[in-house]
Amino acid sequence: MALLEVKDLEVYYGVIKALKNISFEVNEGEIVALIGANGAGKTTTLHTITGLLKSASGTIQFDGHDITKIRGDKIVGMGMAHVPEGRRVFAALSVYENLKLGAYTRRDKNEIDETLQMIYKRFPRLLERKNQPAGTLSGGEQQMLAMGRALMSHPKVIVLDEPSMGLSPIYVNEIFDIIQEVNKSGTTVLLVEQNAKKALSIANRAYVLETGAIALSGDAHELMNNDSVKKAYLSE
Amino acid sequence: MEKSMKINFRLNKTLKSNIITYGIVIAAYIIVQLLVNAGQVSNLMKGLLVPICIYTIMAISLNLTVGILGELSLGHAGFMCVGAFSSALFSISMLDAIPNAGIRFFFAILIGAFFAALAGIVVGIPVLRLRGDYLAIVTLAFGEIIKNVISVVYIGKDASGLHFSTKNAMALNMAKEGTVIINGAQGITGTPKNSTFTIGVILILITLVIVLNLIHSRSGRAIMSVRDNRIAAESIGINITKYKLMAFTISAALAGVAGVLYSHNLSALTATQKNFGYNQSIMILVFVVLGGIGNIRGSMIAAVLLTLLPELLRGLNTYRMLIYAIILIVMMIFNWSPKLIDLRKRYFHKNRAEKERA
Amino acid sequence: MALLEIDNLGISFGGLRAVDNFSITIEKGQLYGLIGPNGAGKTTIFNLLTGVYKPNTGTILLDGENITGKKTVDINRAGIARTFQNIRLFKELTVLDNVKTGLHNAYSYGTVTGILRLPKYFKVEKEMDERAIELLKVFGLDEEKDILASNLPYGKQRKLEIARALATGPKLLLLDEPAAGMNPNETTELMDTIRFVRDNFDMTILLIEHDMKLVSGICERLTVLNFGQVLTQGKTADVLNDPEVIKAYLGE
Amino acid sequence: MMSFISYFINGLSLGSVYAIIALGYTMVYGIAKMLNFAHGDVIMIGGYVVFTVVSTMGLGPVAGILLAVILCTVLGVVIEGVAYRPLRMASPLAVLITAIGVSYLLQNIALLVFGSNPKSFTSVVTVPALKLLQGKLIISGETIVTIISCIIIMIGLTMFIKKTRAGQAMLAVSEDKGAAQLMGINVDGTIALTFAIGSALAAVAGALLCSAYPTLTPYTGSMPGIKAFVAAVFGGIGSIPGAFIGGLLLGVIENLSKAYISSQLSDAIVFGVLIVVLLVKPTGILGKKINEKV
Amino acid sequence: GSGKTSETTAAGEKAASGESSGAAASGEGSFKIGGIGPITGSTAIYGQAVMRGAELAIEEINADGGINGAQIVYNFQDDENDTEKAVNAYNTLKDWGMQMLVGTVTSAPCIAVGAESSNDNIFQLTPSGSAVDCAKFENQFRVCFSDPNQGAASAQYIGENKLATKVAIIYDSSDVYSSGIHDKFLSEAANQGIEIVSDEAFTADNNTNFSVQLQKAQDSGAELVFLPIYYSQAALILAQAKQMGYEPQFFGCDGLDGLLTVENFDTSLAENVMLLTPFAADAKDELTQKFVTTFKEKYGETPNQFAADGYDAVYAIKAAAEKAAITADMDASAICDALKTSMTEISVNGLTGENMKWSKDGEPDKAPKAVKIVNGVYTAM
Ligand SMILES: Nc1ncnc2c1ncn2[C@@H]1O[C@H](COP(=O)(O)OP(=O)(O)OP(=O)(O)O)[C@@H](O)[C@H]1O
Ligand SMILES: Nc1ncnc2c1ncn2[C@@H]1O[C@H](COP(=O)(O)OP(=O)(O)OP(=O)(O)O)[C@@H](O)[C@H]1O
Ligand SMILES: [Mg+2]
Ligand SMILES: [Mg+2]
Repeated sequence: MALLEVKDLEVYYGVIKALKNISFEVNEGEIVALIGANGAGKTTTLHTITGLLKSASGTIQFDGHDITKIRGDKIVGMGMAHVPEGRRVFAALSVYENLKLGAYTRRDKNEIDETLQMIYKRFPRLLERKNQPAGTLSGGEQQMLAMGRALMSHPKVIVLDEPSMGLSPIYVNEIFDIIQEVNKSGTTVLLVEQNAKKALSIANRAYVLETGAIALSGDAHELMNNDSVKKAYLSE
Repeated sequence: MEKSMKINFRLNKTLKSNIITYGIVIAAYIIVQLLVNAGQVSNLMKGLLVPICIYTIMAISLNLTVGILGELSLGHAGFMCVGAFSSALFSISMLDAIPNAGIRFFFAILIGAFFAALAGIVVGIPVLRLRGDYLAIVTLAFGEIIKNVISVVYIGKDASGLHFSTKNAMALNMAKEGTVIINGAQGITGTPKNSTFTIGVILILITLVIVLNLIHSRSGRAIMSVRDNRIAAESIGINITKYKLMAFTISAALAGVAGVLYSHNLSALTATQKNFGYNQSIMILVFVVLGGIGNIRGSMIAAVLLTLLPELLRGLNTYRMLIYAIILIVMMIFNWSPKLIDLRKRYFHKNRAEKERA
Repeated sequence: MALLEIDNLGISFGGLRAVDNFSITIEKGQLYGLIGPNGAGKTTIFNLLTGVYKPNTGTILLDGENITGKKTVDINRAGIARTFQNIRLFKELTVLDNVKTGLHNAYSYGTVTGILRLPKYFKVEKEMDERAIELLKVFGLDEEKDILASNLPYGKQRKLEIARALATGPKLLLLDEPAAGMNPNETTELMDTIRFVRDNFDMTILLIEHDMKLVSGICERLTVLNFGQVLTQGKTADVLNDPEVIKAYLGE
Repeated sequence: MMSFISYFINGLSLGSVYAIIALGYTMVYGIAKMLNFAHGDVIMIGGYVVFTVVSTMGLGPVAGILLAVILCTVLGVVIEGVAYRPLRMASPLAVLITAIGVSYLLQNIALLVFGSNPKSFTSVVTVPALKLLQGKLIISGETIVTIISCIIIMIGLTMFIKKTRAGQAMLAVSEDKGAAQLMGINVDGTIALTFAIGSALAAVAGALLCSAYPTLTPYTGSMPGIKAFVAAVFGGIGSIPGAFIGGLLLGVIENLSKAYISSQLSDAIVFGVLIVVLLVKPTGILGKKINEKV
Repeated sequence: GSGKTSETTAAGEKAASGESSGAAASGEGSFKIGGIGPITGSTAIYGQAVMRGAELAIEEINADGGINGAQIVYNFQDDENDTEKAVNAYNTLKDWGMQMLVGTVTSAPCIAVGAESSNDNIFQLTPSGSAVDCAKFENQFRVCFSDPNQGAASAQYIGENKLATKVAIIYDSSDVYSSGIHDKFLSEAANQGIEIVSDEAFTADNNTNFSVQLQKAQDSGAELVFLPIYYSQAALILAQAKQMGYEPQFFGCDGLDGLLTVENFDTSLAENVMLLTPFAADAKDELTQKFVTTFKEKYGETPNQFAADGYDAVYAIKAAAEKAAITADMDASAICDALKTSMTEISVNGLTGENMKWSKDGEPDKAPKAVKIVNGVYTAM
């Protein structure tokens, strides 16, 4: 059975139907990419999965549990982390405090510390700016913090909303390396990206979202060679 | 060709909404007048007509500060207080000089608006640098200061002119035949009762014209841009201080006008917590929030309803304020709860869809 | 003739020297790129240029006029307009009104004229509407003119921000990561628009961007910033092949 | 000089009462980011509970305070759950207005239950007054207890927020509720906890307020509530030591201006000083200035 | 306590139902008397006291056969001590068909309502509106003393009895009643050879901490502290003075009445306090004792001076009505014209004075009693 399974999801903003009967699944150990144009509903999908939004109908199964009606914080406790769109770091808190909050669901001090060191190693800038209020970090630095903070929970599944946005080219590569690394160490990844090329290159499978519905799905490499995908999302 | 049609259409849309707003006021006025002439209106309701006008103007005026300028003011009743006292002082001291009540009242309105605007500038210049809750607390403080200061002011009039003191009536050192006009905490008594429903409605309409036309003008856009994003507004060359101050001052002047109506409706005027203190300021904020922040028409309706409500609950005697509080809470939740808003929207949407299908 | 001359600009935050000894000259009509690793100080330079921060050292000359340390409002009136890395629209205003707000200083009538709806009001408002729609057309936003800005999708919000900045009639336009959050197709479209603006509005443009396709596609010259200091400056192709730049910024 | 010291000390007594109320205010204000105008009325309810237990039922003051703390905590959580929670994602102004409604509600319930006549409150403090300089300077037991309680509460709250998970969760919730939820924080639970603590403090404040100024009416809490709110802003919104210092300062300024300028205008002067302070330091005495990153 | 609680609530309900039954019974044979005062809000104690005092009187009168054979229906409206709400309350009563008004309780609302009632020519007798202008118009009378009257009487009493030469004042500068007495006291004190050594105020927003005012009085060497204020603040002042170890002579007016009945009040604090008051709940006369007992039974509280004023107001109306022989079917204006004259012709033995008479300008003629609190009870002086 899939680790994360979304079935017939419908979500509204007021009267606007943002998601129309979306179904997809993410298997344990996979990297699954979700691509689509501006306003297609990618962020909405992720928000619904982690409980920031409530669905009107449909079900979401995670790790064998139905999480459709479960409170968002409990979903996180079950092992799902989310790097949100717009980064949403705690602006007044220091980088260190932000990271500590990432590990809120964990108890073991030593393990937390281990993860922290691991994150500092991957993002040396965060170590350097440990005590700076997160709100004064540069855009890219905040993106790193958001990523690091999510990793602090040592999740089973990590859900990433445009993690490469605002990062310099060198860091874009770095971040995709990190995603792959995280995935190798056992974390399943659900990835939303505008940089479809990069996303498809590291993903196992992918779904294409168009105006709130799944338009295409399949093996990532196959999709990369799909003509319509090429035309619409890869600009080739 | 097509372009200009579109522009016209847009203007028409705001125009339409404005016309509805004016229309509601005028229709309400006509209906009430007809009912009054037919003898269908109780004394209580007749007595409430002017207060309703007063609070409607207050609600519109505060909505300019809270909804359009986007700053929280908890001292709006202070401006009303300034308008009330300055105009009452004027009217009483001019009772003989200007015997025509209409002309005297006209000037009283201007005087009230002027002094309230002045207070608005005096408070606004230093204070508008502050933001959010800090501004709120300072406006609250200002309202309390005005109230506190006014209740120690003594002003008297005799042959040699006006006398002023902050100690007591005797310290005015007036000639024997002099009269005390403002007697400290005892306030002003005997202000001529010039406020009428008709004048009130005219003033509401003027207030509406000022506020609605301001919103849809160049200055109004500037004010709203400051509300939506201060930094971006600066970056496109909008003088933030100027527009904040403008909105604040206009808002204060309108509150002053409401104050004039207030003081010329009752023969006893004192500055208490109840009428000009933070309680009153907050009550007016209730109108604005309940009716919809930035929604001028909504805040007018809320002002009318909430002015009537406690009077309609009179039959409940000692329970009435309790029930009033409960109704207020329930209305707030009903109006503002995101869940209920969604539910309502979807319900209406469904209804409309079904109607269209039918 | 140089439109913008910056000499020895610098600012510190606490102990951090965010920008140091930064100098640059931009000619009229140029399309200039400012790139560099995250946290290098690019946005900070925009903030210094627009008076959001006051520099500790250095001078900024715009068209020969010294604008160092001036207020944001005055700098905009002197001729610099910008967009923001994290979009800052007037969310509760319509798309059209966002642009008309940008036209605030270009068209004028008094507050009283507005309140009393004197004939001048209608005349000027009409002119503003027309001008605003003209601008919206450039960005393909004229269809959405009556929508609230906050209801636009992300990519269109970025475009609207540019339109609003242009409305102030600047000499110099600063764009902070205009392509962030856009997919490759939208980016290509945006590149065309930026070129169009430069050509048709006689605009000088300084932009920050991490999308190399856009940078190499439209920028004529580049300055690379690293740790607050200029790493290198020059023609786009040269700069992008500089091994130092590859090492610090581009990778691979 | 002698009288100055005495005015000053009396100002401290007054200020300590403001401070203890302001601590509870700041707690809710800083975390839930809402002006809880009903806080003063929870204090009043706390006062009535203590009064009923001590003066009517004849139990000891400790029992009174304990029961008040329990009841006010429950009350706070219930108010939050029923009146504020449905408006969690709405404009903060909407919650502010609802809080006004709750304030009226509590006042009118008290009016119906306890009547309008003032009740004379028996002090819960048994610490004797401190007499200095041959009895010329008296520091009352209430003042001593209030200041000590303030300090204990201040340190306790600071430690709680700094050191505990729940405290960190509160900080996160105060910044961004959605992001806090993404950290696995139970947002509703955290806010309820904040109200619980705030209301428990209100109960203690009620007992001490009524001990220092031993009269109790349904409106006892409203003016001190507003003053304490001013004190909290004075000290810097959300800053716990700020609330303490703001409260003390407010009390001292109020008393000194009464003594040396005008007893009629002391409120105006206090508010005037507040305005001046905020103009010089727009975020209050200890408030941090967070620059918005552009 | 809990027993008291339920009784208070019950009283509220009664008042509410009393009104509705009144409406039902409003046939030809009954007089409609309205009442106005604050029964919610921070001054509710005064309004509730008057409401109950008057209610008690009306019940007695009705049980006794009414006025001129007609029963009285009574309708009391809340004004929250706000001028605007008071006018609303007045209009509500007019709609109900009020023929005579007992009210309003507090001064500023009373003045505002006076302008209306004089216009409508409705008879108005305020139990406790003490500001000068509360009896400004011909149709207005009052039961209590006017503020200047009390201010002057206090100064004279202190001067004539040589109670003190150095006097301090603590008053409520935001309150009409208090500042009214204060002002007159100041001017009269000069005539009495009294030196005002300290004159300090407080306000409604700042009425719990009196340390400064007391200390100034103490430092200035005042032998007597004049308190033209209400008893709820006085209770605090006494407690705080005690804490400071300051024990001057305290002297107050009718507002201080009620001091001894504050629930849980340590009456030893009030020992030796003097006040000029027309009413004392502890007085030994039969009328007072009966009133106090019934009131306590009915409302669970000891009545204060406001309750007595309300009670007397109703009896004064009764006397005047009987004198003028008005009937229930007369309209309000006719009743007013009749009572205007008869009020000046009656003499009433009430709780707040024996042989109370009224002058044409609406002022009562009665002697204030000076009482001193000794061993926790009022003792006449
Ligand atoms: N709060 C909201 N209220 C109303 N409509 C919304 C809201 N948020 C999103 N939408 C609409 O829902 C649709 C889906 O938006 P969503 O943010 O999920 O898209 P996305 O695929 O993440 O786009 P992007 O690439 O721009 O991030 C869009 O049409 C958007 O305008
Ligand atoms: N107000 C501030 N206080 C403290 N440090 C700041 C402040 N503003 C910026 N910084 C720091 O200055 C450095 C430069 O920031 P800036 O935003 O200019 O970077 P940038 O080059 O725009 O990066 P990015 O490409 O990630 O947006 C960063 O390290 C940032 O943390
Ligand atoms: Mg998105
Ligand atoms: Mg940047």
